[in-house]
Amino acid sequence: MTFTERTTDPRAFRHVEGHIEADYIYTTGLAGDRFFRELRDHGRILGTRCAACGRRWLPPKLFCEACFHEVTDFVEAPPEGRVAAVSVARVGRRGEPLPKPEVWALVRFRGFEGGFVHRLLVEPEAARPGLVVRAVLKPAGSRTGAITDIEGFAP
Amino acid sequence: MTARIEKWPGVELGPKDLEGGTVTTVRSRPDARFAWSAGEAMSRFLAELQRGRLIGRRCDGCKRVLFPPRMFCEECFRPTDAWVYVRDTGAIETFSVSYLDTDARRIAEPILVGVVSIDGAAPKMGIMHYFGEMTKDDIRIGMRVKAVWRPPEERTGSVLDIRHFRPLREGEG
Amino acid sequence: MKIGIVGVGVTPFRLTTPEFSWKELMYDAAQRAYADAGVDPRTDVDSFITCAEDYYEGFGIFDEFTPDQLGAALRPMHTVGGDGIQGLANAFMIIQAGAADVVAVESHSKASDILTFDGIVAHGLDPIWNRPLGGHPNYVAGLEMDAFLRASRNTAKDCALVVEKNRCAALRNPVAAYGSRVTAGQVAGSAPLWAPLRALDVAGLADGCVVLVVAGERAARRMQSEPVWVRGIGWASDAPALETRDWAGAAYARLAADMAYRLAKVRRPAGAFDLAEVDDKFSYKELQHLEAIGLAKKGQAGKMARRGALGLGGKLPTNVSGGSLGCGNVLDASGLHRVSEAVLQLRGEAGSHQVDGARTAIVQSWRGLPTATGAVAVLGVGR
Amino acid sequence: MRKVAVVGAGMTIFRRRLQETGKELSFEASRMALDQAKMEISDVNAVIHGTAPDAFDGVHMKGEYLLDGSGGIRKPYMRVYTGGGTGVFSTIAGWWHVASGLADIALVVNEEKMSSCQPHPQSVFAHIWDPILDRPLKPNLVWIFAMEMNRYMTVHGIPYEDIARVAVKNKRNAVGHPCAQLPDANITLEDVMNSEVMAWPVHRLDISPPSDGAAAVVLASEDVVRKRKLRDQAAWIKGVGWCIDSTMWTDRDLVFPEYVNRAAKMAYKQAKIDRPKRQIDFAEPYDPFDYKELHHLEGLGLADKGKAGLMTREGITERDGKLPVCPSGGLLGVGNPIAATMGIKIGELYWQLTGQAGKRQIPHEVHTGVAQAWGDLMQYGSVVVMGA
Repeated sequence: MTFTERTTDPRAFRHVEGHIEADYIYTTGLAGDRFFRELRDHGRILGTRCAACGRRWLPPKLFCEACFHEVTDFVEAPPEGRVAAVSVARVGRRGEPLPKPEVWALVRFRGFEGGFVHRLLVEPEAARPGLVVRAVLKPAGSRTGAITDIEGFAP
Repeated sequence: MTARIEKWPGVELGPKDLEGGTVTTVRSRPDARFAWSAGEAMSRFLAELQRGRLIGRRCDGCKRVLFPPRMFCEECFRPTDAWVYVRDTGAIETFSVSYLDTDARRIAEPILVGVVSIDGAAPKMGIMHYFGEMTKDDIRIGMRVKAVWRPPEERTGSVLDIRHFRPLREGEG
Repeated sequence: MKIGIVGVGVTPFRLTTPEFSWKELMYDAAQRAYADAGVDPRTDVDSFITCAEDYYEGFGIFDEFTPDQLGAALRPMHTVGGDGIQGLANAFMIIQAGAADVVAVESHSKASDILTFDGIVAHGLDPIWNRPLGGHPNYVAGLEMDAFLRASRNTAKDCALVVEKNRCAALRNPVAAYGSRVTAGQVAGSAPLWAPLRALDVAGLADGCVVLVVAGERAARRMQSEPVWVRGIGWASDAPALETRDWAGAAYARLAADMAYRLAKVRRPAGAFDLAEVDDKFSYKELQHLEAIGLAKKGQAGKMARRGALGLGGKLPTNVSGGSLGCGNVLDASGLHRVSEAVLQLRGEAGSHQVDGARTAIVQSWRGLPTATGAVAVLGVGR
Repeated sequence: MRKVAVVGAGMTIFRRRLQETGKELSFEASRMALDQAKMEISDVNAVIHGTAPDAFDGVHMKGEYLLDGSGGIRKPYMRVYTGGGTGVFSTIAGWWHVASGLADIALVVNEEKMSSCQPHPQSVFAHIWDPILDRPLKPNLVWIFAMEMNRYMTVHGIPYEDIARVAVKNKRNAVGHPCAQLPDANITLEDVMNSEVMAWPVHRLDISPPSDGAAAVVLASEDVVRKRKLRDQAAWIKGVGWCIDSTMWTDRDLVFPEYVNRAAKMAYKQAKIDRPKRQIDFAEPYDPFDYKELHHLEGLGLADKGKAGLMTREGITERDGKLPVCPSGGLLGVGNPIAATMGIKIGELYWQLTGQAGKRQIPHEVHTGVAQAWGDLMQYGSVVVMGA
């Protein structure tokens, strides 16, 4: 026994409930803002290119992950990417069973480091690495400048 | 060297920029809920509050009555020895007259709040609480005060079972 | 200077611990560790470290609530936002730098205080690029498992064997919360919640606390006849961005091991250790980590599991403690817990899961989703 | 124990709202510090990150989240966290990375993005309290500082104007700081004293503002300083100290910061300082509130108990005084992005000691400075002594 006295009546133990509550507004940052405006207004997907080492990054970054220099050149991503890994989720955010399984994928783009982790808009049985996919965007008027402007990737 | 730096990094935004969509933003709210186990010491403390009493733990190592109670003494690093009731009177150790509520909003009628050193506990030991039945002009450090309890049926086992501390009246304590 | 572990304190891991506040749980482990080392924290310990995260605890600033129950009031103490082995690394450096002789390192999980664990993990995803998409955060592990199995040619069946091995091993460990005679078949038949990841591939949460007392060579020899030496320690992080990290190879584990091996002068890790405790918060992680830290050749970890090489009496007993799958996921205390298990093994005090004659051990940790951070400690007894 | 020097520093501007993400702010400060030290990220052996509540930026495990912007990818990366004490503490952790021999060059990066938190960063402070003893009372953060200030003023009989003078001095000092959020060349004692009462005795202008920002320093071993010919731009870490007091803040006398005193003694011992009042030439104590500068000067042993206000009144702590205090402009003048205040504590020591402080340069020669930060529930002290 840890202490000199111990309660053994389980009804005696109390707990108090609480939460860490706050609302957040995240700026998308200098690189993100350019990306999301372009996505929202022109339906284009931009990456960045590091002038120091030549690497291209998706999503775009203000800094090069490899050589840690500032990156200011934006370049358009190719229209087609390739699925590198998939997972089929049968439960949602809070562990609730989903009526229809959700397919997640890591999508890579030729010539770019990174890519996107996003929804794959195929039936679970058809989900497999190697699929060549394109981004499916929300219609021009309804885009808000967020990653959810991309509905997912489809063959 | 730094004198030669012409532009220090950082792009300032105004209050409207976050709200008004001049820059792209993302909103979210965490789902972060908890139920902290009160454990041995605090379960008893809360139960006693519900009964209208304050309780501490005695440490025979340093001869202090620890309040609020804990099962171990942080000074001696040993298990404490016995439960000891302390009084519901004490002295104001310090206080503030607050014109701000929890969300930093301004309020007209100030909240009197501070720390009460509880009689029967080791010197300086006490709790934070509200003060009532006094004005911002009466309140002072060292003032003797007494707990005003909610009626038993309203108590839940919480520090709020005490409404506030009021000035000790003549002949009390 | 050599750095030795001279005290170990571990509370039994349980799914819930309503009889303890987090402070009381920490006190329980701390008094065990100080008794084991024969020290009074108020006079004999120079510095204190806790490894904790605000959102796991439910606080704005959890550092406030750490000193009293460790004997650290009015003493040098700090929080590491990292895994327990990263805390141990700080102790290692503080002693090496000459700022302390004896350091206590603590980490705990009061996971049962958390009502919305998945919500908190989701709150760790990038708020701009990942979090808005929703989804249960374990899809990240599902994707990684898929990437790892494809790249390494290990199989989901191998992962199921890991679960069977670790949960059965846990039956011999009195600390463990998830000991069970679960079979690989049951694992393979459990719900494919984030396929290829299945329900039983995921380590369940547990409450528990671990405290270690660490000392410089001279103090260590004074306190223990046979201190367990920290011969090497390393820690590393891969990219936090899901998009750019190494999905197949657990680069963080490889880099952390490289650092620890360099310090410990280990040139050929395969064969250098009598036992291994590696992170298995998800079943595939055990295989991925064994390959990343050079204890299995690429693509061979599954074969080792199939051949029984990873069990007690095998070529490389791995997670004979039961691991996280068998003992429970104690969050950032996981790495520190496994160090404590290795210490007991090297002291010959591991009871019915003792690895005979163990003299050297390696412990590897991962911080869990959504991180790509881990650490490695190389431990040994003797000269 | 190896000698450790600061060889470069960088920081962003401090503002109520910045557009950069926390990662980007970390990058901007880190890149600047590396450029100053004439280094690339490949030269760095370890990265140490300091950032305070996760609930400000609004990311669980935000040390992990910020690590790419801090140059931590594929490196040993360590986040340390001591509440507001992190502003100076992360440099202490950086010191032991190098002093232990595990790293030759370490990058220390601190960041805070408080503007993410809505409606006000204050909301986060609702969660720093004990859930049983304090939270039901719905305390406001300013309350406890008001309580501490009241105890300090009342016990020592310090007039409020002696405290308010600190705010005037620091906001005026901040005029010379390129990153300052609230510099004010014309502020008067009356302005501070007549500003609205928030939680008596704390007035609006007694408080530093919430800010976004980041700061970084590069630490190097003596060998590196020699080999890379960095001696002219090196300031040496002479002593480090840290201390935490009991969680039970309602059981302590708030009149004196014993934890700061213990941390200072630890740092002074290492720096071989036995008479700090004579041996320390200038100080950057933590000043999120004006009374805290005085409180901390006493904790640091640079003023007698209850007498720091008098020193301010006599002008001793002005930039051209005998003991310049917060020549940077402090948190009151430059801003308070909690952990990122490293830029005006450690950063200021570095720039002053290497003669790079520009308009803020202390007019007389200084050899030894002390920086200090404070955090948690009026409970944490971290102290670094640096020398030229």
